[in-house]
Amino acid sequence: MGEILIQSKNLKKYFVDTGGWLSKRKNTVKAVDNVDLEIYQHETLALVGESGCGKSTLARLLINLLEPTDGEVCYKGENIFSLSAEATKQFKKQVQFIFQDPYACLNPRMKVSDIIGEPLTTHKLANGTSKENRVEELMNLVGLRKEFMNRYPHQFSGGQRQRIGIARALALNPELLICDEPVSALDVSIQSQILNLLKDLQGQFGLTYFFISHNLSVVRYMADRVCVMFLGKVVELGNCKEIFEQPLHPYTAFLMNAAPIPNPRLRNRERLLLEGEVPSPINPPPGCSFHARCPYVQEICRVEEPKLTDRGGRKCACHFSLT
Amino acid sequence: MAEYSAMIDDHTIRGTSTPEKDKMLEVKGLKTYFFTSKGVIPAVDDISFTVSRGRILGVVGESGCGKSMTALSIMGLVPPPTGKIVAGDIILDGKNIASLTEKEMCQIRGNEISMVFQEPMTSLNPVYTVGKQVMEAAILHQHLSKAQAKEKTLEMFKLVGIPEPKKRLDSYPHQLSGGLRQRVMIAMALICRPKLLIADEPTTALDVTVQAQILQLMKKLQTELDSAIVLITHDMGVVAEVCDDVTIMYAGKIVEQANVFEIFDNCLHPYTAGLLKAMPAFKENGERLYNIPGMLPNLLQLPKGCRFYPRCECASAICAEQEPDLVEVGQGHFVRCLKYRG
Amino acid sequence: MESQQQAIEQSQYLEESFFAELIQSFKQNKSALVGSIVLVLFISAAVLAPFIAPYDPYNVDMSQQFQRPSAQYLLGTDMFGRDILSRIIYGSRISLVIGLIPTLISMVIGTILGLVAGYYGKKTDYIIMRLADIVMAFPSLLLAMVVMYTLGASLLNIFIAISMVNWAGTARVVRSQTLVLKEKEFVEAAKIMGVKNWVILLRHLFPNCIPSLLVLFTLGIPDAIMSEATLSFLGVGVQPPMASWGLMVSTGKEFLFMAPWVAIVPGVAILIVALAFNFLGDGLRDALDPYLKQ
Amino acid sequence: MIGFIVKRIISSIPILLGVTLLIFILLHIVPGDPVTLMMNEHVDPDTIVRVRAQMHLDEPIFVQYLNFIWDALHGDFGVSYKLNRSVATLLLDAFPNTLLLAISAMIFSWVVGVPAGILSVVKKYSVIDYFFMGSALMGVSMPVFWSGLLLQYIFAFKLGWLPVSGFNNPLCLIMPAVVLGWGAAGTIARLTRSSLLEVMGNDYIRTARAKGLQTIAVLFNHALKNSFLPVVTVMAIQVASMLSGSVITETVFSIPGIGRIAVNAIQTRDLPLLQGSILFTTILVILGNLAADLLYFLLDPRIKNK
Repeated sequence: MGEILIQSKNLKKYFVDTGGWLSKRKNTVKAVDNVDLEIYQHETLALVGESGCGKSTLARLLINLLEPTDGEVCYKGENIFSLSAEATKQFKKQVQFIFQDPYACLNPRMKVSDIIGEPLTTHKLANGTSKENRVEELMNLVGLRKEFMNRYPHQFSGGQRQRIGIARALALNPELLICDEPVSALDVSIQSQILNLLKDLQGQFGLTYFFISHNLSVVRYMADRVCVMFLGKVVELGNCKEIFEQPLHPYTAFLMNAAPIPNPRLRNRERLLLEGEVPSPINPPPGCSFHARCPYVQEICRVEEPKLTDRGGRKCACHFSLT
Repeated sequence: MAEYSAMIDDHTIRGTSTPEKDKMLEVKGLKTYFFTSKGVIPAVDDISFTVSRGRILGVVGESGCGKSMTALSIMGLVPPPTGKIVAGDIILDGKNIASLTEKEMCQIRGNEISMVFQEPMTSLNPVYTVGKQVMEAAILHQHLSKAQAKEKTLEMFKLVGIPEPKKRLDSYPHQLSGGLRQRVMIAMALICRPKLLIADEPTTALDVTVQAQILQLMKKLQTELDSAIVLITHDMGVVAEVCDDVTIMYAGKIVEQANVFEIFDNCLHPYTAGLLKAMPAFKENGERLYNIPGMLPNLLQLPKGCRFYPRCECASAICAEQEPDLVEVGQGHFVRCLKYRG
Repeated sequence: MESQQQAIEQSQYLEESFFAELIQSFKQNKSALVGSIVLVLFISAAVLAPFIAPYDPYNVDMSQQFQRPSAQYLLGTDMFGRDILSRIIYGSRISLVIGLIPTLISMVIGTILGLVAGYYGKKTDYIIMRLADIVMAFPSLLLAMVVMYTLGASLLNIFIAISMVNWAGTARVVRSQTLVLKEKEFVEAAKIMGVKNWVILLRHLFPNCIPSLLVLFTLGIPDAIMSEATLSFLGVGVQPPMASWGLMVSTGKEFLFMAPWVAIVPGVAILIVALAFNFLGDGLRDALDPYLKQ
Repeated sequence: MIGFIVKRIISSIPILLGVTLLIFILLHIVPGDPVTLMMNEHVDPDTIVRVRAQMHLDEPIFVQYLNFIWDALHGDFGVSYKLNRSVATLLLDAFPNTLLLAISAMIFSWVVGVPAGILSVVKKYSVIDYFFMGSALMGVSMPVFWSGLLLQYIFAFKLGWLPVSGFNNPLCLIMPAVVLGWGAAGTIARLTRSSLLEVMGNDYIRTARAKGLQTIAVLFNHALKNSFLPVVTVMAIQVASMLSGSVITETVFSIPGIGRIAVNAIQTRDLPLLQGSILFTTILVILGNLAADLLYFLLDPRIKNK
């Protein structure tokens, strides 16, 4: 494993809704609660979890799009929230983002060449012919024909739009790409094209991916390491293969178990299904956040919050262990 | 932890031949076109299939392949004025419902056929309680009194596994989670014990753990209610979990049709094969995924010949010229590809 | 294989540009087409007034007082024997100017304030929106009347009065659009790249507001024309002897039962022009619908 | 619920203060001295100074404003320069007339506008639809003062069915109410139509149809309540435009209401009267907006249960 590229330390993001003045209500959503995470150079770290678990918030904290309530994010050892203006500019060149919705992530009023070229003009790296050349190069890289340069986003299909988004993200030669559900809005046949493209680009440029997805088979295919989140907390973190084959945290196990398997002969397998719904992240109960749904719950789980501890090369936040 | 038992349960593999009396729904040569200012869009183009009592048919395809429009055509809900069913028979339990008037169709909808939609968040009316919305169908079709309908709704809520069903009757949709709303939708669809249930991507908008619950519920209800289910999905994983028969659609046409084991073990159409090969679930990390090159064709400008040929790896010159027919290659296994024309 | 693929890719999603689509949709919308034609006539009348008006609009000739519409005076004459048609043609200049300039001014003010309020939020938003609330809470006609009362009746003051009242509506619409747009991922993408805030406002948010601004502008013009006519009718707008349509109705109302055409005809002019703008605005709204809802 | 109402009322206060301040500033930057305007030209300067002091016009403008607010809170809006009567009495005398006119116009606009909008949806793209939408657009495009004159000419002069003007029998109310309500009816009809059409495109409408409800039942049971939210808001805001629009209607039909007082006050440069009548109308408008919010709150359970 390479060097640590980016690292979060005790990172917290709470959203407080006081309901305005004259209201006694005070809701705190602990979207990201005390997350310690490191991403190594050239690896793909996948983040899985269900809706509302704080995946997107965490991604937006890592890229300095949101201010944390507490904690820090260190990029190459420096806290990104206390950088000078110049250093922030450098940071913004090195970390880029790929969005979930290929329709909302491109400005419908801009031409493709302007969309892909915007990072270049913003950082004054190219203009005129040099910009055009670079845009052509990038379009070629992601498999778009350069004749499409003067078209508007609505003239493209979902998959092509996602390619435009990737080209834009690559324009500044970043080191880290944060991919927020990059294929979940795409059709199956297009999904595989984009996943292959992402793999190719990683090999070609030595990129590091922080890959967010709720699709477990995509994660299994893409990731080196996996991080499982539940209600704003990391519950398990470790090598992808190990986590899939031998989950330690009960929530991870349920998650893996719930995913449909594309083999009709396995349909009557014995499976454990979680009861109830994904709990609301508003005012979570004390103790382990999973205790209300956990079938192995013990007294201690209701009182004491489990720490994320090392379990033979992996980390797990459970008072017990499934093995 | 749960071991995946690779056992084949005998009773899950049922015969493929369908006795006439068990045919619940038969769609024959259905064509639904959209007449827009830019041209005619053949959204559903000559679709035929059969669903039997107690079985789940999976209709699979990517966005724009016409699977949802097939469902709406069966329901008689093709959006006017541009959309129109131009040909075909829809035979429900021996009665052709394609020729019914709107008024007659209203007595079938929600009563003999009902439907569950993809977005549980937007499919319930935000200004009425869910109890009221579920009761409505029972009052309409079974002419129950309000109290009886309420009783029945409560019963349905219990059946679909809604916790605290009594309290939930008076909840508004925004007070429920996505999973609960989808259960409400299912209760609403099943309250009149329909002969046919159409579920259009019922789990796509839900989380994985909730999706598993809903699929489990559908399987349970299918055995209990003995109705036929058409499940529309893009996810082969979901198909493998619950469907008995599978119909694969591409650009408005059926390209392959067989029972679920045939599809997974022995698929014949290059598109079906491509769909399966493109799934990352079958690949180890590091292996390259299979790509179906290109993208879905524009239905306004369909290629001559086979609709899949521009993306097909096995295409030969004739594929660009001649449109293949759907032919039966094995018992109950149909393929639309010139490779198999006999 | 490769060429086949290119063939589909090129044929697909080749929709026309924004304006080509607009024209296409206008061709199918007859009322919008009629509206546009009427407006072209109206604008040419205003521009070419001295060349097409049959008489001098200010020429008093008491011998020709209250002539019914005839071949000589197509729309009759008023109490001073002035030709009503000529006065209407000259009056179109006032209506055109009043329709365009204050609407434009209030759109510019409203757009800037709406963008800023929506994008920066918090206190800025609060202050701007309360100001808009205050203006909106005013009965707009009374506010305009007060402005005219204070500053005196003149064309410039009508501009001020109408602009002061109308910016708030635009600001509200632009703000609510900005609130939706700024949550869009393309704005996030720009922030991630390090694009400056004012560049985001200018390059990403403003262009996406243009379709609704276009609709607002078209529908704001007849409102402004109507406001001027109303103010003039009440005697606090354009002053005689200038030919304003509202003023013509006002002076004609004294002779309503004797010579109805004096009061009725200028009103028909207002109605036709307002109707034409409304047709056009509705047509634009329908045509731009996909852009308004994105 | 009560908390919500209290909150809304409290949040109207800054608006009211802003409005009064704006009126006050606007009216007090008038060139020329109100007292000179009010008095005869031949009054000796001493009297002018005395009257100025009596009316507190010699104090700084901010103090004048505070005085004005303080008095207004006690129901004292000053004395009219020209009519020499308390502004409050003048307004209270005129208010019932304006209210009667506005209510009749409102009833007219609802009774005509809402069914027209619904019918246009039921018979979408038919002759009925085009007729209603055409008339609605006419209503929006017609200047009130002109349509008033037109009706007077046709129904009073030519046909002799209705009195030309005045306010002494119920027949007098018909024309002003129609004139004032027509534009509002047009807006309501157009909004009802577009809002209904938009709601009809929602997923839950498809659900209702899938349940087997007929189109009419879907429209009335499922779409109407939802589509009414924006319509109700606009209706309440229209109360405002009717109260200010009544200025013209009252002028054309010689109805002794608030609007005519305001116009007279402007024409005679009667400052306290103008100030009072605008403030009065504005309060009514703010109350209208408040009512809209409350109605919205009652109709939409998503807000109520938040």
